[in-house]
Amino acid sequence: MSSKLKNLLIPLLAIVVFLILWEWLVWFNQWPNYKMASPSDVWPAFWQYKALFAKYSWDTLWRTVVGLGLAVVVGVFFGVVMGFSKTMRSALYPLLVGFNAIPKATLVPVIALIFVGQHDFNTVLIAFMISFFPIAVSVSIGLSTLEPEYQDILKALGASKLTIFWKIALPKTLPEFFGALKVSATLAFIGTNLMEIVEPHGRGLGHLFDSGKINADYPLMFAVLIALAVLGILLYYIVVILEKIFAGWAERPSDH
Amino acid sequence: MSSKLKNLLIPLLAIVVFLILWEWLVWFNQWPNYKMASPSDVWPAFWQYKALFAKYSWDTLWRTVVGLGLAVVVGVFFGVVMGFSKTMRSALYPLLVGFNAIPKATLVPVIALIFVGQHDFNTVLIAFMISFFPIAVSVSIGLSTLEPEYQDILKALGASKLTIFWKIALPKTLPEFFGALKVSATLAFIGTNLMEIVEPHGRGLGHLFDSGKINADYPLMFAVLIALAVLGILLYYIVVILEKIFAGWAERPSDH
Amino acid sequence: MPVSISIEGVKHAYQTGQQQPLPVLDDLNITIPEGKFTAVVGPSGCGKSTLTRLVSGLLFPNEGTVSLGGEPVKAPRSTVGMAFQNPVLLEWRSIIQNVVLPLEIVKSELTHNQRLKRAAKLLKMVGLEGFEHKRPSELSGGMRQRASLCRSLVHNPDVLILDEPFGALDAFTREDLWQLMRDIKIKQPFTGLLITHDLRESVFLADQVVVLSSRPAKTQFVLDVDLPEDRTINSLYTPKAVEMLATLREQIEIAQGRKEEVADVE
Amino acid sequence: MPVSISIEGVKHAYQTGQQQPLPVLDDLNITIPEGKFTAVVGPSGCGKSTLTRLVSGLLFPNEGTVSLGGEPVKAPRSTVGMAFQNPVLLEWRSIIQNVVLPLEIVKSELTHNQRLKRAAKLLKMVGLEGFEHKRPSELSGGMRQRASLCRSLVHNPDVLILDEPFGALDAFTREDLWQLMRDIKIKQPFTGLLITHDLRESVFLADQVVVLSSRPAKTQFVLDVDLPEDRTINSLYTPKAVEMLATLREQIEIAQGRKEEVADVE
Amino acid sequence: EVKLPFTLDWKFEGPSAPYFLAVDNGHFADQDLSVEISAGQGSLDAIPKVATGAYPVGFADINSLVKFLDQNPGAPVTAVMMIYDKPPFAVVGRKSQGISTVADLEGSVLGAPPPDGAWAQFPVFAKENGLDMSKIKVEPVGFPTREPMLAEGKVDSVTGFSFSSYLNLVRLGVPEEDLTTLLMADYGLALYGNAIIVNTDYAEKNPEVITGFLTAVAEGVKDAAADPMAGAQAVIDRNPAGNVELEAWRLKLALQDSILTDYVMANGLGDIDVERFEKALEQIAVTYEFKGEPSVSTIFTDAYLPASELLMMK
Ligand SMILES: Nc1ncnc2c1ncn2[C@@H]1O[C@H](COP(=O)(O)OP(=O)(O)OP(=O)(O)O)[C@@H](O)[C@H]1O
Ligand SMILES: Nc1ncnc2c1ncn2[C@@H]1O[C@H](COP(=O)(O)OP(=O)(O)OP(=O)(O)O)[C@@H](O)[C@H]1O
Ligand SMILES: [Mg+2]
Ligand SMILES: [Mg+2]
Repeated sequence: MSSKLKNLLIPLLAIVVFLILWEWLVWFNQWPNYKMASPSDVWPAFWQYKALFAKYSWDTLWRTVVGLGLAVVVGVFFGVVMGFSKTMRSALYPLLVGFNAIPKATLVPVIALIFVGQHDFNTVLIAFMISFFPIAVSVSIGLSTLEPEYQDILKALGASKLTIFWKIALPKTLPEFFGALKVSATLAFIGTNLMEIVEPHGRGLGHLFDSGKINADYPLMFAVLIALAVLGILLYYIVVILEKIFAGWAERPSDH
Repeated sequence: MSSKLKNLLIPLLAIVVFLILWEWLVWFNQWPNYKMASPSDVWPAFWQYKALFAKYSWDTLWRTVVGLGLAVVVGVFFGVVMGFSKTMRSALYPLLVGFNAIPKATLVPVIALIFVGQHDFNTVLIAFMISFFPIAVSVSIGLSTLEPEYQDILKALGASKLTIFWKIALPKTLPEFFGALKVSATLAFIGTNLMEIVEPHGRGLGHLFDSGKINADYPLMFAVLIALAVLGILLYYIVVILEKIFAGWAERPSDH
Repeated sequence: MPVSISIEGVKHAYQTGQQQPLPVLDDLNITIPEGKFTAVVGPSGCGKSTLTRLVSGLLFPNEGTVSLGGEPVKAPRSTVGMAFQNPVLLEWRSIIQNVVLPLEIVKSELTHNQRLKRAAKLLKMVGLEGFEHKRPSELSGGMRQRASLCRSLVHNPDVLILDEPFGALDAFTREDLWQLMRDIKIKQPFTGLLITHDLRESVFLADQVVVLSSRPAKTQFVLDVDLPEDRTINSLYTPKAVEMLATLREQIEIAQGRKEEVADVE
Repeated sequence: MPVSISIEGVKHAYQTGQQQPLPVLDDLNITIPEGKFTAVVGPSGCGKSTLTRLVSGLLFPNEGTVSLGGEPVKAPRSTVGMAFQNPVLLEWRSIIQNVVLPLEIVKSELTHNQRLKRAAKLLKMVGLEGFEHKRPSELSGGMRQRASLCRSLVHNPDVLILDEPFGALDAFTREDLWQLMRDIKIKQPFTGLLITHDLRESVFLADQVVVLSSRPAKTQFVLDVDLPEDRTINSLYTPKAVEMLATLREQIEIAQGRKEEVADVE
Repeated sequence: EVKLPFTLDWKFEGPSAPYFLAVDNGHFADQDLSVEISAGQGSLDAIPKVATGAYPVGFADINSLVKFLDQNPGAPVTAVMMIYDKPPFAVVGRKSQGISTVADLEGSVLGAPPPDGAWAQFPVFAKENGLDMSKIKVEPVGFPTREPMLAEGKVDSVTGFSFSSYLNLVRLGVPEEDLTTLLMADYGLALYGNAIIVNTDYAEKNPEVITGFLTAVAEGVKDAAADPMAGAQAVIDRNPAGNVELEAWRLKLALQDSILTDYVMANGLGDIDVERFEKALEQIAVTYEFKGEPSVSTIFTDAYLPASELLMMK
């Protein structure tokens, strides 16, 4: 009971402390809005456009989640392939790394040209492309460093590699997998917004950011950033809940 | 011997196959340069500007590496703090996730305005900000899921948490740490380029990309992207070598 | 259906890094007829666990052949049950779900409930009633070992390979389990290979005891245990058994090249 | 300098999740004078490993106190050496570097070379010469256990806690190590707590044997072993020792509430 | 009704009002067109979109088109209607920091984003006005920080689009009377600005569609000039977080500085003066090395322009 309350209170407290620090920083430096807006400026901007925030947040959120879902599927696939075969690992890793070192912002126009007008698809694609790599890496590491004693339990029964993956490797690496998922979730968000900002098509929080930019409405821009952060945190807690369900066993009792 | 040769040949082969596929894709679709340049177009562009490529690659590389170095230090710090203390974990995680869900591209102007004219510093800062999260996550997970049997070995001797971290937790999580480092390295690259493209100041591959854009020189733009990929791969192999040295033990014999 | 195990002219060496290969098994020959139980004893590090891996198909010998039921072992089979020396349990599964694991792999027409029932029954037999739904980390060392034993038995294997399955147990629990194994074997016959350091255990459970020499392991001595099938702990105190134990002890001493002490009944 | 260990009125129960707490130790009282060696025997799962964790300061009792040298244990101490039941070695270190680990933690004025030398000497004594630079995964189960024993000894601890340190070893290697422990103790005295299932081992090594009952563990019986300090394996065959073994066996039977069988010399 | 996707070079701002008005006031519908307008990410984004045929028509900087056609000879894209007779390329400075005339730029600090369109013309501007580039300290800045840097006084002037930079500065609290806008076209720059571009493959097949489109655009421009507030409102309808006054202002500036120039008022909207264009090409060559020989006819054609009375703005 008290521990559950604590779990809720601590993050809230941390956020409040952070907001106070931010407000203070802006106030102390006497920064104008266009340099950095303070939380007290941001709230009115948010309130004014609250309907838009709700609508666009949903746009951004669903496309992020779809992109992330795709990233999980493809990332796990690559991870499995690379985790089980050393050859595939040395073949694919450099390609994936090279691909990931390319800023996705520069790919946005290319994608937009190839799939003209399919805004939702393009957005999901970018969210996916930017976020699958951490998942692939973590799964491949989880598999390639899996202790042989664990594998042997099933191997001795003649189980296939796939079975070993499902029954042993995947559950064993779930904590790392979820860690990667947290990273990927934030990346997918960035991907969605990138598309919304760079290749505007009138939807999503990225678009609202752009509007703010056109009007030099700095508080609005900061409000969008905060909204993004909040959505990111929301998505994070969804991942945490999934993690509690599927990988709760891995949490070690910290101190007694 | 033959395995070493294989380790070298396989990635090369994979890259060649990839280039051929790319060339074929462009040729088959008859895509003009401004839609997608093919490798054969890219080479002349690269050759023409090879001096600039060398110079700018170095600019981009060193700033990326410095940013990454900073990310490692800060990421490990946060990871340790969150890995050892559940309270800190529930306090910091949401803040970090929120921060990471904000597209760094939108922060570039803010940073640029706060530290006016300090281009190198700004670039390094963005590279750092975009890349420290995966490291923090992986270290914190490594620590929080560390098997108690391992900790007990040193705990029973009255070793401090820090000692346990250095002697047990860090080495044990090195494979995951290096996995995160690979992800972070590519992210740091993106960060550097983001700064170079969004807040141009005439240096780095991002600037070269921009020049290509101004002159509608599409092969040059693609050449820059390839150069970024190559630098990314280079950085990746540096990480791999470090990994071989420090975490080679974790690699399990794949098949007999 | 139990099948015979035959190990013929098996040699094996471990190759690691740039070092010299470490020869472990040197021309080993063991035959276990269908439905019989063979115990292998030998000094620590001589290659007993290696032997179990060869029989289960997790490892292949450099030379010689290992066959099950006359067929050379090319890959692990689902009809083998194996309890490893280090009783690794999957941390993310409860005890009963660890035990049930082989039934998820092996084809079987049992329903989910039947599987759980079978696992629960085995757990009860080894004295783990009440711990079915605990996590492995909540068990003591000996309790884990017993859970691991249940896991090796749950799918009614034709061949059972046990690598020091009772090492972490006290004498009484151990003797209970010997009797349990004896009873199980009568109801569901299997061909057994038991690695042990306990000579009384080997004589109680096995039809044949193989003494290995120090590394690289060779067959030093083979003892046929001609005690009745339905042995009790008291059978171990019959003159015949006492004599067998003495012989084994002596042979082990010779195998290890130790100074001959007064041969005493353990 | 060896210090005394005293366990007074200790009660402990494990609390997991929403379940009922599982009482493990129930009013335990054991005193081990300075430089003496006490063996604890008891059925599997009764709470022996829990006891070692309490003494080493890795766990704190719900009730009662554990003191070392008169001082209550508040935290682990570097003057304690501990060999865990599950001999975990660090995979990324070679064997010798695993053994040397405690010397890296404990303050000591030994040079790097001296440390390695000491570790190598211990490894040689337990029969692991030539394996110093192997990885833990290249060792057999019994070899790991021996390496773990070396690790517990390398920093000359004042208090030595051994949780079934010889469980995976064959009888002869085991007896060698008993003698080794005896010799080490004479040269570098320590206060010892040994968990074991082997009654002969307890009588050979200990000055006092404590028999625990089934979970929750109570002290069932305490035996003072008045054999000479310089025991040999043959001491175990003296009538006195034989009688002690018989008493222990009988007491354990009672502790576990088993039907009384004919009390026999093991 | 013909579906005709149209891509802008930039986001939905006041100067895009004519196209939205053409939609809202039914001018496109009158031509039997259904036009969907998309925002863009700079001319270099809009041109390939049209060249690949993804969009049959677009709006982009003609100087970028010149370079694009030089790099990709034969690409099926050409300009058909000039909209910004005077390009909005400008230097905006602050009187309080000593910038009142062109000559004041010497010895001052100029903030310029390297990829900026206005900055790209600065060498020509300097040459035409005899400025010594070595006496101007150029500070590379990013787009997002350009105006704030000037507002904070970290630079004395910036290069930029007259309407964007000027307005942003006002929004940042710089008094209007403190601002000096030096429109490069008023100081010797012959360059043209943004034009409607088309995919030539499409245009050749559907000339009447293009002509109809251009007719409607001209109507839109007239509507915008007649009622800038309504124009701005049409933009805001598509850009919910926008500010009507601001966009109306931006639109007015664009109309006054770039679209409804003296030349346009006299000769009508949309066509070019070939002689001036040739001079413009020479000026482009100052900063850009042509691979081939640029020819006016591949870059601009008046073939699709509607009858000239439809283009008169009075
Ligand atoms: N971390 C834990 N959480 C919950 N219960 C535990 C935990 N550790 C041990 N137990 C329980 O406490 C009891 C005693 O465990 P302990 O490991 O002390 O037994 P033991 O005497 O060492 O047994 P063995 O001889 O089998 O090693 C067991 O019933 C076990 O299930
Ligand atoms: N994976 C491995 N790689 C290299 N050497 C190994 C490996 N596994 C075992 N060895 C070596 O092979 C020898 C025999 O090991 P094995 O585990 O078969 O012994 P064992 O008879 O089971 O011993 P114990 O009774 O101690 O368990 C040992 O010397 C060990 O060092
Ligand atoms: Mg073994
Ligand atoms: Mg125990």
